[in-house]
Amino acid sequence: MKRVLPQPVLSLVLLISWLVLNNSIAPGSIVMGAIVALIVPWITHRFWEIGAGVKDFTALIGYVGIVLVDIIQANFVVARQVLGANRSLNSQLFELELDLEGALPISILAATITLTPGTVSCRVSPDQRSLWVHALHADDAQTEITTIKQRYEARLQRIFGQPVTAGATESTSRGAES
Amino acid sequence: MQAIELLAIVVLLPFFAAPLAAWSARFNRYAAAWVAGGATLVALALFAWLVYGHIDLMPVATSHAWIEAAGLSFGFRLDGLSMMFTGLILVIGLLIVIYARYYLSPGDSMGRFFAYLLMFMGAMLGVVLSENLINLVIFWELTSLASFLLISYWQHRKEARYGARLALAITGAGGLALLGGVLILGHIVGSYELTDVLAAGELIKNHDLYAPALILILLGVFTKSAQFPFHFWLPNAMAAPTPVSAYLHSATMVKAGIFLLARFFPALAGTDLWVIIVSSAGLATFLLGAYTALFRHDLKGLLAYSTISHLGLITLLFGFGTQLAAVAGIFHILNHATFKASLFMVAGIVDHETGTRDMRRLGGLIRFMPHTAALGMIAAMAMAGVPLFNGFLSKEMFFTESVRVAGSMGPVWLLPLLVSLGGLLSVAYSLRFVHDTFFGRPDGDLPKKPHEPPGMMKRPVDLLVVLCLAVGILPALVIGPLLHIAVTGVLQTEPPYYSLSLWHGFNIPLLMSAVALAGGVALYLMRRPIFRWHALSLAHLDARVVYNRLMELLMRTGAGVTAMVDTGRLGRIVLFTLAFAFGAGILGYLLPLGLEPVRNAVERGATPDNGDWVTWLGIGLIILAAMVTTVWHRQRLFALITMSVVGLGVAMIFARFSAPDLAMTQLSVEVVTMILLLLALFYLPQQSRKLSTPARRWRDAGIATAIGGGISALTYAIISRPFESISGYFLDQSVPGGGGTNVVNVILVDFRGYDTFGEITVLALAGLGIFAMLKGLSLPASKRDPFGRTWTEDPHPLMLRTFTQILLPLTLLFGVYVFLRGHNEPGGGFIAGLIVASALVAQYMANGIETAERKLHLPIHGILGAGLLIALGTGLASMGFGVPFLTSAMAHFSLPLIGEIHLASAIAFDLGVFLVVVGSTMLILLNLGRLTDHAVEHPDYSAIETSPAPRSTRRGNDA
Amino acid sequence: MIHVSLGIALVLIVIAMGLATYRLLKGPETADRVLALDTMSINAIALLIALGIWFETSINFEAALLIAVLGFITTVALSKYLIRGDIVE
Amino acid sequence: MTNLALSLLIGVLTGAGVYLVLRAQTFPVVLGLTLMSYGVNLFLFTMGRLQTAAPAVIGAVENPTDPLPQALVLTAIVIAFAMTAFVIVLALKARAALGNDHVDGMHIPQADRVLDRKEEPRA
Amino acid sequence: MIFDLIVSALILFGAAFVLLGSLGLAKLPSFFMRLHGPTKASTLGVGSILLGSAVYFSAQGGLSVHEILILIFLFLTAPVSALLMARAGMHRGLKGDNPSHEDKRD
Amino acid sequence: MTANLISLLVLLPVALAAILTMTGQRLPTLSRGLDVAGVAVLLAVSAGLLLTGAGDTPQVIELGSWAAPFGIVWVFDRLSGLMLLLTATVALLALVYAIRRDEDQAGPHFHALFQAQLFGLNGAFLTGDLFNLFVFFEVLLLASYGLLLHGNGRKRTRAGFHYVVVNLIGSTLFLFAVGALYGTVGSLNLADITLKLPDVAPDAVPLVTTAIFLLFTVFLIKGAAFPLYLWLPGAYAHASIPVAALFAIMTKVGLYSVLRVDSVMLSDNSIGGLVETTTLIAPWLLWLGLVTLLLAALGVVAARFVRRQVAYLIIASVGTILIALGLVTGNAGEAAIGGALYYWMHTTVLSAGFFLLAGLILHHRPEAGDGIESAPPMPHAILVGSLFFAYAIAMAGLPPLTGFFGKIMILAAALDSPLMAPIFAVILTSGLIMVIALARAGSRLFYQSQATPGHPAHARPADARVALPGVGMAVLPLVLAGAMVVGAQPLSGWLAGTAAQIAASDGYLDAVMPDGVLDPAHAPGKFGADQDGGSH
Ligand code: NA
Ligand code: NA
Repeated sequence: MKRVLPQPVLSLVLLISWLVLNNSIAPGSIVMGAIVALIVPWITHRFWEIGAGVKDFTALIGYVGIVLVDIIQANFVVARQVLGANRSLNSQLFELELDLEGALPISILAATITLTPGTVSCRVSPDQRSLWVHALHADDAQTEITTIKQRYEARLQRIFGQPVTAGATESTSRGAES
Repeated sequence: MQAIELLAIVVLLPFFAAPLAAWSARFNRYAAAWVAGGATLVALALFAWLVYGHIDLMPVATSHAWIEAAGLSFGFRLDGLSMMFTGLILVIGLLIVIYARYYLSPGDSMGRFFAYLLMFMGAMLGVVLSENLINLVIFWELTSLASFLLISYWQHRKEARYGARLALAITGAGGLALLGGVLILGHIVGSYELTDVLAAGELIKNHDLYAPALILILLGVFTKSAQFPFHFWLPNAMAAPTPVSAYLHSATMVKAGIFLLARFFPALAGTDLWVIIVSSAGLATFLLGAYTALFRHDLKGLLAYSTISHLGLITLLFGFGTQLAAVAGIFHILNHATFKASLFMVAGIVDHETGTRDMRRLGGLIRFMPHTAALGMIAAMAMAGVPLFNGFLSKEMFFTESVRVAGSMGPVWLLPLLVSLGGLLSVAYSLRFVHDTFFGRPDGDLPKKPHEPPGMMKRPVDLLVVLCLAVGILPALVIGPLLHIAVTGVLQTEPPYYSLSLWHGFNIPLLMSAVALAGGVALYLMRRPIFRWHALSLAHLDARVVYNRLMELLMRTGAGVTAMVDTGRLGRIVLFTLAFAFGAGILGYLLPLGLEPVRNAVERGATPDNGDWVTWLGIGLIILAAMVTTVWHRQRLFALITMSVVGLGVAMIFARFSAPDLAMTQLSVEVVTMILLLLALFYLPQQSRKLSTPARRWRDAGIATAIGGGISALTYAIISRPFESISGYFLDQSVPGGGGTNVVNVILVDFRGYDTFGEITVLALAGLGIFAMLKGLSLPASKRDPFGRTWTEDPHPLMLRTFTQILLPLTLLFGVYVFLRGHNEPGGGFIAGLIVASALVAQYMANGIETAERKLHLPIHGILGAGLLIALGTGLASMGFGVPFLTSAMAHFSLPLIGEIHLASAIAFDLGVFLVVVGSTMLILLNLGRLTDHAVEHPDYSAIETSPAPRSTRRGNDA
Repeated sequence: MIHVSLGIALVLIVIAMGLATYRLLKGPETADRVLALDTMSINAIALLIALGIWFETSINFEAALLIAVLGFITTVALSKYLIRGDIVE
Repeated sequence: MTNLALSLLIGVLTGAGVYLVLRAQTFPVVLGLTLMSYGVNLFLFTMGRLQTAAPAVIGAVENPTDPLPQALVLTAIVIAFAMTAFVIVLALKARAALGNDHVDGMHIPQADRVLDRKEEPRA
Repeated sequence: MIFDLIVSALILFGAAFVLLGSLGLAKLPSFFMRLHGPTKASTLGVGSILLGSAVYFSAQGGLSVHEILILIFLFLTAPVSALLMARAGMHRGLKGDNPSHEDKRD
Repeated sequence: MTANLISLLVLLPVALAAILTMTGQRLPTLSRGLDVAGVAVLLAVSAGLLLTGAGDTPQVIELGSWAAPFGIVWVFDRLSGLMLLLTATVALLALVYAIRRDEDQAGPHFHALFQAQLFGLNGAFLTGDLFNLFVFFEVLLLASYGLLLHGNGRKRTRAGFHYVVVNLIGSTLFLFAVGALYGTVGSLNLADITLKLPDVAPDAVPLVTTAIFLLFTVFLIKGAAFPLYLWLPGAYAHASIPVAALFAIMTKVGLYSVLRVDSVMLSDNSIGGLVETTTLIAPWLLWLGLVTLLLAALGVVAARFVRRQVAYLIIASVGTILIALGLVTGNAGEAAIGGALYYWMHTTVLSAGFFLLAGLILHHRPEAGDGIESAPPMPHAILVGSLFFAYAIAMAGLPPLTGFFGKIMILAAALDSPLMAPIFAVILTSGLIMVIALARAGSRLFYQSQATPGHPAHARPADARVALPGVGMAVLPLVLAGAMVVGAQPLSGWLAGTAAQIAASDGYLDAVMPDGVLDPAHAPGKFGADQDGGSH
């Protein structure tokens, strides 16, 4: 089974992608999509080293929802900042200690940071212990760090079944949103 | 076969014998001589038999077409003239072979010598026996080549090399002129056969092209026969071994020019032009040669100039243009051949036995070699024109003729006077030859102790000297019949009456002879002051100086012009190429103008414009990006980025104007190109230096503007015209004939699949070529970035690694999608190939080459080869059905669930395309990427080749 | 209505293109230029899609998708060059 | 107007390519060749005349554009890519062999004459 | 009609954000600040236009969802691109703060 | 059968190239064998086709079964057959030499590139389509780039870069030219364009002529006419020897294209009824030929080493051929083409051989290489010197070898030309200059044994026991030249027939476009418009 279908989830994603790409759920498309969904992982699975490791799917869905909302919100914030007087922006680069572990979780966190509020992740330290973040406007770096850790890192720890450390002190916010 | 066709054998025999001689010398030192002698003897016998059989039929000719288009035939002719010359060549040749057998020293290669000599003999026979004019020129040039080899026989001697090249240059030039002349002559007559040419004398002489033909032919004659001002090669040719000098440079080759005068006498002679050119050249040569001969200290030098003088004499005779003069000329040819060959051989014996030919060192040899001395004296008296020797007779005829024609050439006394002066000089140098060598006081320290040579070395001379005497005493009996036949051959009619008797009574010619003899003796007796005067004045005049200057000029011109044009610089090459193309384009445009009013493309405006301001702005943006790339190209990375904008813009234009396939191709090629250039840039300076001057940059900008403007104009003129093409067919046939709705793709894989096949070969070849180039290449890599900072040593960014893992399968899926739909929708093998390749390359960028290699392990060469073979195989499969290469087939299937499936074999072809694209792109990029393995770190590389200003590390130096 | 809004949208996108071009030329950092190029390719996607609606054709959809994929790869390559020089180590 | 603009663009691309090809270092020359190929590809493309929203896909539109130049350009693009790849690697090779990236390798006549005979591998 | 409205809104919204991203790119005073515009606003803007397109073509008849794929691609790649460019900026030694403030201090 | 054999001439090399790509690295002996066998087959097939008269009427193969002008066609006639034969001949010489001297081992993929080169060449010679000609120019060029750079060397690399850049510019020009022709005439097929030229609208006439002039510029770049030949001396002189020898055919591709396009498209045609085409290009060719020949002769003088001298001799032959192709008046044109073809055969085979000989000199004179200077004597100096002498004679156009005969045929054809005087002057003078230069070179190389420090003259006897691998390939061309001289009558007759075939373009047009210009709407589809797309 492992040989024929090394990555079942990926295969499923690919099949769906195929159908989306073809705008079609005709039998022909499904057959073709299935073939492709079987063959492609067979070529690419050796590259797959991140592992899946998602433990809490409901948390994942919730996370996606939050992020989507944040993205839209953040964009309006950024819009105001861009259109406004840029001189007043207090822009800064700061380092964020990571409690999260693993390539995929860290990457997702970094991506989230970039897509949401006025922050961009700039560099994951080689030891994967810290993340450099740039904020377009932040009065105080520590506040930003806390927000990120509580809002995203903690959730990601939960999704990937890691001991939650970041948001432990701020149980209120967790409660408010779940 | 008719017997006369055997004439060709006479000519070819020496040529066949030549390699045999060279080869035989490996076994026995003298075998080559035997071969040469044997071949000559056989040729002589054969020729004698032929003459015997055809004596009453002459002239007879035989001819086989060789290159009809050029009028060339392999044809030979037997008449009096050719008979006389053939006899001369073979008889003297035989004697020379015998003589040379003894002459050459143990260090000399016999094989080469006789091989060359035989080649020369054959060439000479070819010249005199040719019926076809071009055939004649072929052999004529061969005599020059053989002579080159013979003169340079002692190649370690500088003067031999010089003499050989000099002779080749002069006689070669003459030969080419002769070729030109002969071609024109044949053109006038309408035939290159001598029979026709000789019969067309009047036609030729009245033709417009007579003068150029005559001048070109005479150039050949004068160079070969060492006529002034081309005489100077002959003395230098004396660097050859003496047998060669005797044979080529007195008896035969130099007579080839004279032969030609005789040969063309009926066709060309008699006009004013002929008389003026030929006789003045002859007279000048006659006098100059005689004068110079007197002052040569080298025996062979003296003989060489004497030969020049006598050749001048004969030329002068032919120059008179009268039939009797021609008779005298022919007679003197025979006489000169006998006495001059004898004298050369005598000089050779002296050289051979004493080790020197310098008359200032020689003397009194009569005591050591009386026999040789006697031979020398007899031959010298013949040369001086002493009665009872053959030279006297022809000289008397010469004097007679000069008196006869004197009236028509300047004052009546002038020609006889000059002619007598020449005679006088020849008496003086003949006397010097004999006296300085055999009489007087012997110089004490000759290199060798002189004695008589081996007998066989003298036999040939004996024979010739006897002939000199026999002809001199009993001319009518000994030479009369031969001369008659020869003269008939020259004139091509029965000759006029002439007398061969010794005594014609007291007359002006006799007086001239007496004056010449007495004056010559007197001159020799008072030689010392004259020699001193000569040494101070004219001795420094040397025609070689002119030649050397000319050669130097040629070398300098050659080197100069070549260096001027071919500088080996790319800028020059490109400039010439572009300028030529521009000129050609403009010329092409201007040529038809004036033939028809050309409507101005701008006025047309009839074509509906389908643009909008978005497009115009987009185009403006691309123009801007292109300009920026150009202007700021020295910041290489920046230029790369702006060029990427250009690429993106071009893709957008394709998309905008209904070319989705092109847009996709352009996009994917763009990114692959960018990666490629980045990979390369790592090993190159990050900035270009400012190497050209402002003037040069303005010039280049001007050229660029002109060419760009031209292209713009051309484009606009074309696309604002209405137009009809063959494309309707493709639209009609795409579905029924090609089985696909995406016409572009159907064209690519079916209608013009063969183009595509060539194109993937190009791609594969690029991969192979790059692979080959990169093999073993090591390059200093820059340790610093464009701003002088050292690159980071960070590992591969985590986020990149993670996300490319997710993107890879998606991108591959997209590639498959693009490939599969290609035949019906925009897409296809190319684009899919490039997409897949770039997705894979992204893995390499994200994970590093080592990791990626380990994981992917692509058999790239295999993919490439398989792709080519699949494409080829698809095409070949059709040939199995008896239809041409690449004929596509289609099939319809109806499968349950899936429904209609329409397959065209062209899809298999497209698969080949896909694989080749993937294979070669990966091959190129990965091999370039792997370069780092071999990279030699060059710590100061940036510092050397880029000039980052110190402040530029701060900010903004790349703008 | 769609045509009106599309027209406005096209204007906006074209202005966006122009602003990206400005940054591309202005720099001052090479990183700025890379960013500008990246932005341009995103804008190009917007342009293609918008034009696709305008002309009622999805023929250029694949081209837009391709820009998304390849624009990313271009940015990766350029950034990696700025960071490490050797983009395929 | 569009025709004119495109003609201008093609001319600019070609001219820019020409200017760069005349530079003295390998990299700009390669850039120039690439720009020239953009120019000529567009030229070839426009030879089929310009049509909007008329892709040569059967059944998509009434009057499809001329597909042949597109096929030609596609071939030309790929060939130009192959050539660019080759020439840039060659530029690297030249840089390795000659020690600099000048198109003439800094051309020193005396050195060249020595090179003429010294560089050949002996059999 | 309702589709027209949705499509128009999506397109206008998207185009506005596309412009906004580029405006940020052009206007903001330092590299790190400029990074924010395109990576967020432009991505969102394109996403909105893509949705508009999906709605439009679906309304024309036949489901059109393949635009989603571009969207996914963009959202997957934009953060990576941003990180890499930021990394390049850090390597270059660029400051994360607002240079306008320096002017004030000077 | 004939069609399959013709197809084989193109497809065998590419199949072998693909196979050799895979075998080349691991199985060197097999690769050599395959390569040689492939070339031998090409030689045999092309010779066989010509001998059996396959090209006496042009044979047309419609690739993909699409008729001209819609599909691409191969046209095999005497001219293309002759080119294929010459290609195979030169290839065999070069290949055997390379193998004998192990030069194929100097870098990877020699044999694959070699076959690819033949694929490109044969494809270019056979095609009847201008864009396809472009594609095959690219194929043969890329293969030639690979071959040119085969092995290493600083000057080779530099020359290679120049060669590549110039050819890329040439390729760009080619596309401009073909594009402009398509944009005005609306076709790519040579015959179709020919038939459509008279109907070009008057206002398009200057555009068409511009396109034609650009097209010929491209051909002349490849053909190496003045002032476009500057890429050649460096490239040829610095390529490895067998590659330089193979390149003897390269300039001929350009000249072939000139001849083919000129004779089909521009003979007795008119553009839009306004421009007479016969004299549109030819007179320029004549003048270019004259200048090229003269400058090349001076280049022969200036050359400091033998390979460069041979390169200039090749340019000189280009000049000579161009002069011949420029003679279009009356019957002279046909005679000139006949002469040009004879000269063409001569110069292709002999310049290849001369390069091989230069290789022997280069590799066996450790002190001087092929520099035209004195050095201690080389082994087999007499043999090599004699060969040099023979090549010099042949290339300078002296009898009794082929150069002379080709030249007199051309000169004879020029007799009717109003430009007879300059033609004669240039051809004869340049011949003389080349004789002088070659005599000087030969004299220095072989006669002037030099004492160098540590090497007194003749200290190293010209050892005849040293092996001289590959010498046979330097002898063979001379043997062929001899055969061409002895067999000049039948050969020149055949070439006259070929010239007549070339001059009578109707035969070509009829073969490619039997029905004349087709209306696309009524053109037959594949297999008689098989609307259902059934399989076969
Ligand atoms: Na003396
Ligand atoms: Na020597």
